[in-house]
Amino acid sequence: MTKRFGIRNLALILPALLIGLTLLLDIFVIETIVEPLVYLYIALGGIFIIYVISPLYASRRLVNYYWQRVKRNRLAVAGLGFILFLILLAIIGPFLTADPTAVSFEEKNIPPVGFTLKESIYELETGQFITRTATGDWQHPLGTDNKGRDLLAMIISGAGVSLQVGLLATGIALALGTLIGVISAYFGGKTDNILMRFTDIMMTFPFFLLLVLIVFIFGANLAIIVLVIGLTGWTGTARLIRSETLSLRTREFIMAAKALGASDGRVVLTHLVPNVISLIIVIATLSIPGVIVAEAALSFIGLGDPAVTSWGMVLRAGQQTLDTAWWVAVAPGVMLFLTVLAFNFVGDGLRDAFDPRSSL
Amino acid sequence: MKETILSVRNLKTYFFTRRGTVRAVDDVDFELKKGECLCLVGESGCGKTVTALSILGLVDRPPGRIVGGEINYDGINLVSCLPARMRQIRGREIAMIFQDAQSALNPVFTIGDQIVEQIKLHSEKSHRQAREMAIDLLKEVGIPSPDEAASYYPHQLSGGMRQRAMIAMSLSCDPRILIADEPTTAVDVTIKAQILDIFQRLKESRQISLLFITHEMGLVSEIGDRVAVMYAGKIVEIASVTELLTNPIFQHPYTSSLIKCLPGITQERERLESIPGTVPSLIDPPSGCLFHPRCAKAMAICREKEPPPVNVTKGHTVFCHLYSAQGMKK
Amino acid sequence: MKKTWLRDYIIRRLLYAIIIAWGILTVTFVLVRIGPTSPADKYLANLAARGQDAAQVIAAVEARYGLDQPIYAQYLNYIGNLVQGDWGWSFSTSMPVIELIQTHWIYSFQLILLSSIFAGIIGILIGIYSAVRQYSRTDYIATFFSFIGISIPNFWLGVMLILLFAVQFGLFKTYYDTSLPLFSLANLKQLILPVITLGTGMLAGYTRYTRSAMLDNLRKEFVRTARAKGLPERTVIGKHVFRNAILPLITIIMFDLGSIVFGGAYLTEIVFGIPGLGRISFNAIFADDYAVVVAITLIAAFLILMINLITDITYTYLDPRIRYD
Amino acid sequence: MTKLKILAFFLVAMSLLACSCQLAKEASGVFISGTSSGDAETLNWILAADSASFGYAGHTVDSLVAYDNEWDIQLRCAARDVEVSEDGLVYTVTIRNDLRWSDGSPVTAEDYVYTLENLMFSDWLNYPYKSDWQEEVDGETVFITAEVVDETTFSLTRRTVDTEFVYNVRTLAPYPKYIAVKYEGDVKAFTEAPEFNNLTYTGNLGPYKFLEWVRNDKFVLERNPEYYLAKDVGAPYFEQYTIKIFGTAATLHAALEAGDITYTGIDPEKMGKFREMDWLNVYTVPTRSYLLLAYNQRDNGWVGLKQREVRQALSMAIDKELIVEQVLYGFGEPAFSFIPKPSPWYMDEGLAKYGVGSLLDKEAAQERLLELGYAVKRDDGNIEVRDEEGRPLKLTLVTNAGNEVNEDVCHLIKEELAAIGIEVELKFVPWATELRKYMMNKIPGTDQEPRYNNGVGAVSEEPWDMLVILFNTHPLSPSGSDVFYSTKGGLNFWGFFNSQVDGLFRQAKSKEALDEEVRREVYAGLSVLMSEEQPVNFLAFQLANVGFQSNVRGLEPGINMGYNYHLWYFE
Repeated sequence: MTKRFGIRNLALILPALLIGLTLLLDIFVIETIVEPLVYLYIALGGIFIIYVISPLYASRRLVNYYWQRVKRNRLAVAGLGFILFLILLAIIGPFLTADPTAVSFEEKNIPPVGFTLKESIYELETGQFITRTATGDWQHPLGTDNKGRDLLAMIISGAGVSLQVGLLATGIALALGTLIGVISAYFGGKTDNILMRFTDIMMTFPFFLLLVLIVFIFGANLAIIVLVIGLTGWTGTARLIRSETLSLRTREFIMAAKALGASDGRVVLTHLVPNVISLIIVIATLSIPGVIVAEAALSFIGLGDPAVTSWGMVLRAGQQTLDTAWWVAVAPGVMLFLTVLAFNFVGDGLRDAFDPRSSL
Repeated sequence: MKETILSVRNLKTYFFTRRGTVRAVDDVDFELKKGECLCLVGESGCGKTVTALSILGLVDRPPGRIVGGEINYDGINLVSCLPARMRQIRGREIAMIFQDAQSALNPVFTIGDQIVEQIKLHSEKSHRQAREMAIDLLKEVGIPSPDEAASYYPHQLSGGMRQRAMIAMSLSCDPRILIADEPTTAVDVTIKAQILDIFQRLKESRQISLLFITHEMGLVSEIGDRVAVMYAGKIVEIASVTELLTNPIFQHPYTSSLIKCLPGITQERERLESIPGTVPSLIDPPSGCLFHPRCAKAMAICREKEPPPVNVTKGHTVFCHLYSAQGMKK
Repeated sequence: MKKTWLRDYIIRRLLYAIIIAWGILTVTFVLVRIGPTSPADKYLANLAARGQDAAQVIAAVEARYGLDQPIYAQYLNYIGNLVQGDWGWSFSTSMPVIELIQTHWIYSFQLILLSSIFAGIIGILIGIYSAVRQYSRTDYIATFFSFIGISIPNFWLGVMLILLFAVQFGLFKTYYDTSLPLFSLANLKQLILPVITLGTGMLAGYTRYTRSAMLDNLRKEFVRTARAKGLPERTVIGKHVFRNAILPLITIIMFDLGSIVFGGAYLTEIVFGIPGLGRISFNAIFADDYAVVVAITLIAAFLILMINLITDITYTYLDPRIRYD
Repeated sequence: MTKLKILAFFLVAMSLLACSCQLAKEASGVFISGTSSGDAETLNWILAADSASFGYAGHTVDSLVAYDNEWDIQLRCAARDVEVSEDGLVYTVTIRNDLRWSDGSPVTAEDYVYTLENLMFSDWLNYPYKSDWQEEVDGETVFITAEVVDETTFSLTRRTVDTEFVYNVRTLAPYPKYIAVKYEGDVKAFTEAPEFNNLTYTGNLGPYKFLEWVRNDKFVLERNPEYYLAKDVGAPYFEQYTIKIFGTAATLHAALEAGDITYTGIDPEKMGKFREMDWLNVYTVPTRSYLLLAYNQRDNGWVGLKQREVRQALSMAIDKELIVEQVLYGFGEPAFSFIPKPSPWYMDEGLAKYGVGSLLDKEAAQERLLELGYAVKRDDGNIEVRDEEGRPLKLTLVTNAGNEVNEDVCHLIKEELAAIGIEVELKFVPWATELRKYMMNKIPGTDQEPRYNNGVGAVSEEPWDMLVILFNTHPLSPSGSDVFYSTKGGLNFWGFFNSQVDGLFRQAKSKEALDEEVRREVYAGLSVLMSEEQPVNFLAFQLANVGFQSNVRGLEPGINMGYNYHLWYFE
């Protein structure tokens, strides 16, 4: 018991230290600004270790049991496989492919491998239109866009962006939502009332409008997009976690912990939160696709971070050239679709696995 | 000799699950006679409810299915009869009362509406007539201020009142057979007595045939004419109540233990513990007599061979090697 | 007895709605007005070609719309006008905000209404069928397609539909024609693609929600009672099970509605060129037209609150067990 | 023979008959012009700053004159061209006498003078473009004066000569005095005036009358049968003229392809596809805009850029034909002058044509940088470009995010400069950010109001070295470009200060330049000087592509294609 608390405390202190260190480095040593996202990564990584990895490790057998249940759902396994593939792609891919922003006007509108495209091009010297045939080759497996950028590289870069936004924003939203939900349920009474009214207000805000408004005002920056989605998207989580915690609050082990004189903070953080972890995991998997689509939609209407190549931006560019270079819009659309589908499959599988009622 | 109104022959209802086939009702045979009350007794999970549901064709399918046997009612075999005919029989000719009225009544409709629905389904009555009739029925089952109660939702009634409403609903089409599935389990002792009283009255006033399912031997003596004891999907003993209770010589050991643990009213709680062990798995049942692992009088043959029916006296059949020819030999 | 507590409840919720609306108004107003951009930005861009003194023109324009006053004064002024029923003047579209909203709400409304009806009816029917035939082939197919429907980004679907049905097959106009009468077949026809675009995700969602809500209730005891009464299966499912399943469904559908209005509907409006409130509000954001932004946010929030209230009230009629305190 | 004659006569008669039928064209159909750029802000055009607003209102109220594709004057509301006095100070305008407001009252010189004096020059209205009507006298900015001469004549008097002020005068359009007086002095009332916001006053002043405006959707005009210019020929020939707004360029193009709209501009990239559609007529026409690469010669740009030779070297390294070919898909021309090619003042002679031919030479560019000390020669003979401190040269190139042409040009310039060893960092920022953080400047440490040109010593908030921007200029009045290139020019954000250029601009506006020959010479000199000085690198003039449904007749493709649009008709 004490040993585990040690690990927990360490895991709590470590990210805090790291953040502090990065901040110091940021201010005094490194000249270039450290991406705000880095702080988010460290903070959320710490929370992730304390509240997801550590309890999961502590109850390996239960995890194994659930894994056996999930494994029966073939769609969920396929979805999980796809997500892992995507993560791998996002991490390793950039080292294997060209720079996604590298423009090469000599190589524009090359179709994917196996396709041939005839296009009519205006020739400057003669003032005539000439017909050019472009054939896809393995240099650009998915072809190129109208600026000659490699579509595969863009897709891989977009995978990274989508996953980052999806994971980070969901991470923030879940951390906030869980905290508010648990606190609200645990303390009840006035605290509950205030927090839930606040949740109501947040829920009443038209989410996408707010998102567009803030991104427009404060600039299209990935960190801002992540923060806004994260800071506004916790309401549903808070409610679900609250009702789950309400049923836990009166259970014996909580009573016992309180009777042993544990502080409220300790009860909340070490007893309540870990016990709603299965619910959190399900909510996480099911809300990531929404976040990914929201970011893509933002980029699609031209409010994406211009510094990164995201699927939404490729889609936006691609839909302008649908008639001349269809693959540019198809590739990110399909990837977006598959990613969302995969997360939905996994989320659904997890929910069924955690649901004691489902017999499977 | 009274006329048989319902006869169940070799009824087999199995549930096909991932883990294997559950033989919930396996080769069950009995008859229900006009105007009598047959009690189906046994521990929970031994197939009483499934038997009742099989009669009405209400076994969930999948996973359940009637795989064999006949249920003869009024000259037709309910197992193979057309769904449309079956619907006419349900509620109108054979009605059923469920164990827990709280969940058996639809929470979003008023009591009155639920009764009216059934009346209108099986008759040509107008809504108003049906409603008047529903109120009369509620009155008959002893609900105070029935016209008000008719507009109550189930959750607004007490447990006993709900059960009465349930009974009123089942009686609404004046059925020939009433199946009552543990109607008194979910209510407390005083209510229980009142409800039994209702049944008693019904039997007399309506000449209804009653299939009364219960796990309490005590109720049997109060209401039953005949009794069928079920264990693990099979009937182990059928006899008239008086025979069974007064002639303990030929009792099935299971029946004996059921009777033995018949409470003094106060010891209700210990009832189940007094039979050692639990009902066996119906997926992988023991060989021979299903009761032998728990039976104090088990013999070698019990492990090997299924006991045949033994007619110990007229109308008293026991499925036990203690009384079978083979068992006697040893 | 019921009526009184319900009335008290509604009054309490309405008061509460006003407070929330005020909060939202303030937040939105401050957000729009503290931003680094100004309505004069458009002028700046044009100035580059006409050689004007930027600062002077910005000052002039800001003075024209009263944007040169301190922000608290603008805020109080705005609130004051609002209380008197004046929603202000939209300087990016040159008409009173209220008139702007009156002209355009119908385009959003019909889109959302038709999509909801389309998705609601079909989704619920498929969901019911799927639940009744759980684990059948139809169920698997429906479940699979509902996954696809949930996962397909609707703006992408819209673009694809236009490309295929309007351009390639020429079955529809490529844009939404506002000159057609609202209640005409032609208008209905031109809404087919937008409704499919917006409705597919909703439909898939409703299918899944309905299926699981139906499954939850199909296992319940009262279903057996209904069958034991001799009711035909249609009545058992359609009346007894569905009446119970619809309760959680309503919450989810109503909740969805709120997010759809300013999420999917906006993107659908953009793709199909429908001049609904979504497009109006987003254009207003880009033009720093705070009067419109605040007004539409406010209306949207109020609508969401009203939807919640209506949900609650509907609930009390559908689920007699509910009582709000 | 006679038979033949009769036949010939008959044929001639027939054709004449056909002609006359042709003349009596009947108004029919709806002309739908599609656009994917934003909606107008207001029909109360005097308050507007966006071009869409002027465009919308312009369909209902003509200006004094219009220009055809050869820049020849086509009279509109003016009875004859604006007359300029010998000394270049007095401008006399005579308007037609058959112009009517909607209530039937005549449009008079009084209305024009009122529009200028009481509206545009007023303090309360804040007319955004008032500086078009201002001049600098003794260090003070004052308005010109307007005076009614008679019913149809008014005069404008300047105190300083501006040779190209006449082009301003020609654009003038009136507000109805009889309505405007009701709102005078109250900007709120004026802004919200229903007459102005619904264009109910326009009488016979334009070919079309306002019918309906659904915001963010469409602007609908109906035929004005009273139109002063064409009522006798039955023009205009469209029952309705609609401007339809699309959410995306993709749906806009799809609508043209599907025949849902009559006309729209076509992206150069899509020309290959659209010209093959036989139900469409596509035309390529010149435009007034040119792309340029600004060099930051202020203190927060790379110091080398202050040197003319360095700018020349950089310009030498950037292939303009490549830009035209790759970015504009061939629909453009390399630019070397601040005067756009379709301008009557454009002169090719003597221009230093950096970026094409012999002045496109990457090696020479490196050599030149080496001479200037911004490069080192390695042992193997390769030249490496360095900054003033000997580090590899790294420059920042800024443009507005979302403008694809500008972004593409930046990408291409990055490639071109990389070829001579200069690393370019691209920064694509929102338009407002570009304006405020990069273009506007002030002297650090002072509480100056940021402007585009706060003189020597002023710098922008964010440092930058190069910036790609598209300029839309008036081809007829190149002297207006002094705002960009003269020391005091209000839009000289890149900080190019050259007294010779200042002098020539002053000369172009001076009294002697009233003589067009003199002016032509001044412009020739200025063009040559600027092409040498390279205050900015003029990159390319753009060509536009437009597509019409093939049943539209009466089109005259050219830079001012719409000048006769009231005579267009459906076949």
